[in-house]
Amino acid sequence: MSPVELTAPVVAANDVGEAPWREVALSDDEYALIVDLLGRAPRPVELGMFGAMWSEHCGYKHSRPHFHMLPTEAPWVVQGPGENAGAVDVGDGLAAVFKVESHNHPSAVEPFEGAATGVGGIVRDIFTMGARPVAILDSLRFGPLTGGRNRYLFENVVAGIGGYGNCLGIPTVGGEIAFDSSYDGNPLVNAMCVGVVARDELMRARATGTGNLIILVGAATGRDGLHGATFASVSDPEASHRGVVQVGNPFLEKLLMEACLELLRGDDVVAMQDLGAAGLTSSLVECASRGDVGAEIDVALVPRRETGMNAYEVMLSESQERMLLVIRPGGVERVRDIVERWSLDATVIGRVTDDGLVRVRDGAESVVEVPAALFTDACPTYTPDAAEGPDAAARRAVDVDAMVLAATAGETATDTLLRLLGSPNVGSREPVWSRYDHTIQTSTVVSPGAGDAAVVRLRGTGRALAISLDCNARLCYLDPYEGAMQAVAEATRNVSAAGGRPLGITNCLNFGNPRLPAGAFQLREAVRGMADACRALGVPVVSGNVSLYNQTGDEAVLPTPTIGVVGVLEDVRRHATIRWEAGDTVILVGSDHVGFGGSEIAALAGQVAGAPVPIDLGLEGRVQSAVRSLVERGLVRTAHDRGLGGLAVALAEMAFASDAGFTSEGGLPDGGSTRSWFGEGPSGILIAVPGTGLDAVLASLGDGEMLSRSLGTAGGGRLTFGDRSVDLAMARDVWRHALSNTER
Amino acid sequence: MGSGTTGDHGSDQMWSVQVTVMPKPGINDPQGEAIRGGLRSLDHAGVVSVRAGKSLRLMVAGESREAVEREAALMCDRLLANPVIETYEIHVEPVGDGEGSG
Amino acid sequence: MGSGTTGDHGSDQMWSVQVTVMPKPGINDPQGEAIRGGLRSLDHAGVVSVRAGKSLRLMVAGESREAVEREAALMCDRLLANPVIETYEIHVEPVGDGEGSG
Amino acid sequence: MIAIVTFPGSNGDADALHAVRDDLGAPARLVDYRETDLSGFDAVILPGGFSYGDALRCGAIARFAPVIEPIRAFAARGGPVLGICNGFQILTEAHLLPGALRRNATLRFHCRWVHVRVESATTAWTDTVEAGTVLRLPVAHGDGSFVAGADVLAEIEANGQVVVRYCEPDGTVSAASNPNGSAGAIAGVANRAGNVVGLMPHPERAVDPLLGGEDGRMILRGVLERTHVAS
Ligand SMILES: Nc1ncnc2c1ncn2[C@@H]1O[C@H](COP(=O)(O)OP(=O)(O)O)[C@@H](O)[C@H]1O
Ligand SMILES: [Mg+2]
Repeated sequence: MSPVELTAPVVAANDVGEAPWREVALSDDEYALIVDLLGRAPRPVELGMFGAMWSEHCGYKHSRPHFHMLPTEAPWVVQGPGENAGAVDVGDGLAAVFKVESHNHPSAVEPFEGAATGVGGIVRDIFTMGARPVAILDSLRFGPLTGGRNRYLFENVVAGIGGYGNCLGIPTVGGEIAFDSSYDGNPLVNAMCVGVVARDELMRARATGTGNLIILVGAATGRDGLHGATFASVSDPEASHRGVVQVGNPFLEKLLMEACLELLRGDDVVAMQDLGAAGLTSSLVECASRGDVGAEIDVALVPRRETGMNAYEVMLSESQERMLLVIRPGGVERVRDIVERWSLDATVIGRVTDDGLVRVRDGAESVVEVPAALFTDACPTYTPDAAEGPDAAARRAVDVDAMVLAATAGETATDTLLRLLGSPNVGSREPVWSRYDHTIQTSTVVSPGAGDAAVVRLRGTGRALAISLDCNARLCYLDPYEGAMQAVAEATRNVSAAGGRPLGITNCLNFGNPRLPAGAFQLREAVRGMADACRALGVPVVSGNVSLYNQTGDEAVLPTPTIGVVGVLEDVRRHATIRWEAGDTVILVGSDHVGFGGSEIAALAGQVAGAPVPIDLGLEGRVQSAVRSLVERGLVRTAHDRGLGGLAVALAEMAFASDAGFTSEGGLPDGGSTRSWFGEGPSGILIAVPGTGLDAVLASLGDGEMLSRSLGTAGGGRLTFGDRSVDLAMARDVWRHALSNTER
Repeated sequence: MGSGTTGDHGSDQMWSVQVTVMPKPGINDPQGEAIRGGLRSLDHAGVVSVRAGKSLRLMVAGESREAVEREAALMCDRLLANPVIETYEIHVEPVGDGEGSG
Repeated sequence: MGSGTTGDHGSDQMWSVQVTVMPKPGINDPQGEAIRGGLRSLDHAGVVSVRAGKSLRLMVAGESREAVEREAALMCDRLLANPVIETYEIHVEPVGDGEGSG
Repeated sequence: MIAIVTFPGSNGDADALHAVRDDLGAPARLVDYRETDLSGFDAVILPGGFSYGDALRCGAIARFAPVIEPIRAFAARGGPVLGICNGFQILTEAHLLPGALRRNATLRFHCRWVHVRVESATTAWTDTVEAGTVLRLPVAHGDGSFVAGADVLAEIEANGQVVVRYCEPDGTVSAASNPNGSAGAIAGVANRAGNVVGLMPHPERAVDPLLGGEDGRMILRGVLERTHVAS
């Protein structure tokens, strides 16, 4: 059943009196389509289920039409998009299972619990596939820290992520943080989780086998987050927030995780699905429709935390820490024994049928009887007309060079550097990641702050995973196609710089209102850019998530396609960090083409403007493999990509991590101008090489006709750029307090 | 920032303010559930439910009980309680010679 | 594990038990100090001191107020309060028809 | 054979098992919190984690797990017991060790490497290390501020029950090197007999240079070598 293509949806009128479907954010046309497909009017619980399953969050109504562009295949892909998470083969018979997900709207309402339940949800997506979670990363975006509310959101989101992840005993090993006024009132909280499982033990969420039992395991059901999934689709989350805020219980999730992983070692479990947005509704429907079977449950059997809950509330409750299992009837006792040993309950609530229908009873009364496919495949999609915002071209045409040169006219290079190091978008992230347990599971080889990607060893093998989560949303704002390409390039570059070979990509599309032409344009162009970069760099997309309507009035957030990458290192010992040794020669490998379009220095000078330096994906691929090969062969142990703030900031970050300074020795095209030091641009990686290995490295780079330029020498107690220099310890102090000194 | 009603408290009476902040009814309360489980495993079978919250004891200078009660409510709305998931109760008693009972 | 006094609570009255656990005087209380700092930075200059502790609301079945008070004290001594660093207060009220005020 | 106890919510049990069994080669296995027979074991380790979700107080509920009384008896017989982080908190709640662990002075969870100075080389877990040795170990906790009444503190110091103290890399004790406001910069204490030790730093996370350091071996090796008998 192909999705029905509707024209433009009728925006839900505010008077819901005689149109109950508006209560669940369905448009009049969508309601008419449901009546047509059912051949009758939907009953109340059915309407609630349609409202949840046809929400933007679950139905991907405005994003699904673009997914065909994305490359999802490669010889090492074990599971592509369509399941709870994607999986890639990482050798030694193991698969890495991973995904990134957003919890933006709940975090705007209650930051601690919103972020905490975001971690809980993404971790469940991983162990529901039978994989042991080994790493969490988080990507966070807020309005400027000068605002009291933004500081409150920032502190509590970080506390929530740490509070949940630390309790689960899964190391939080990396991520990113960015600040921009477009995130005022619309923070972005994306959480990524990576797990590991034996390749042939990967569990799917496809209910099969008529008569198999449907079991609910974990927390009791309450009125948490009722309509959580739908409220993310209505443009103003505050106004429509009705549900009770979801409060997470990491202790219960730890028991649930261990119980599920133990259950999956036996063969009683046929399918497993976590309960996330839209709770029991979406997990029951997903299980049934993926397995082309039916499912019949009785909500009266569902254990409840509160009295007087009706069928509607039980089917749509978003209480956390619950799992749906499909098991063979003969396995009930074995399953119950394991679950109860972990102090949990397992309740049989129904069984698998073969008629493709989702049937829900409340005791004797039938309340739902709908073909599963109507909730999933029949969900309408929209491709409203897309057009770039009227001021986008003018924004790209702003003369940022003049703007920056004017702003830095009275400054020396080191004054400019100190200003950048003190900016919240550049300063040290230690105040954040030092609140996350990143040494639990004793496998973190490259910790947060130590390298461009986190490196986590695979115990019992000589291998390791390299993981990164990145996006420069400013470039996507100025040019969604170019920006999304560069987001994929930066995330894969970080993995390559650590010595890893990128295998798969997960992405979270955080965008504004897709019904507006500018929003529709940003979404389509970003997916197109992401697809082209994935294809050119040979890294398929294996999972992802979409969060739209991140908008207040007509100001949308910067279009933010966060890109998570998982790569593999054949030999964990052959990895690179950003630490150099005194005496090392520092070499820039790859492009030295930089500019101020969308740069941090331009933003500090006044606005996010100018055209980003365009990427040559061919060169990007060659630079990544050149540096990866040097690391794999043990010739290089230090590599750091040129990111926000340009070369000078990248060199300073390396110096801080090594407690050894840097002295420039010419080598820059225009003698060390503001542009060459602080300009930003893709496809540039700094490496540091001890004298003994220099010839072999230069020879290797020469063979690959790879542009490389020696910039200077590591060591000493100062950062010296041309004729200007600054004390290392003083500069590091400015950099260390960037996130806190805005606390007025 | 509105200034508190007790700007200058030279001559004011001292008050003991008991603020109790509890999770809203209906909101999941993992702490309370874990404590309930702990008590029942110690054979306190009569314990039907437990809700866990915060207890704050403040010493506040103020002109009158009403002024201090108003200020305490302002403090709860602004900082001490999270209105999204918590409710609060305030109990004010004079301190010093006129110390009320309880 | 000693057995609780309210084993069978079929016919028993339901009681609301308020347990307040506070840090012992003299023991450092970083949470109380942080809250005090926060309130003063919001211009609540009248706040002299803050102590932060736990508030536990239990629903307990029991024959009499005294029996429930005795059991609550036992629960505090064994679990709810750590005598090294905390003190506790208990307040018991009947629930249901005979609901006392306050 | 070493027993590593798993409470509901423990998350450092697997790490302790890998360190003791795989990295240090001593026989060890996980033991459920409902186990009541510890007769076959030479040492007991209570690992890190968030037993019972740290509800009420860290370790407050775990203290009543069935395995605690057998551990008390095992300790009374002089058996070596090591509580790491949450394990240390459980041992204080069970009154097998003096004092209590309260919220960090910064009110925040901290995960980083610290230095500690070995103060007592006579406990079962430090008798192969020289007093004054400085070890570099990772900490990861939110409730690690050691506190006790003035009398108890004085007693602990006088009896040499302070096992390790937070310090600078050169061994000097300073405010800056104290990550959580612990009284006397105390990072670990022992009972009077010296066979029961509690540590906030994680020795099991410091047994492999690939992961940042191996000073944790110096805490674990003493007991493990003595139990490394054919079993
Ligand atoms: N929200 C976060 N959670 C955990 N680690 C983070 C977070 N933000 C940044 N980090 C870590 O801090 C270090 C510096 O961050 P960033 O400046 O983004 O690095 P880079 O410049 O290499 O992209 C990196 O190791 C990154 O993984
Ligand atoms: Mg980054």
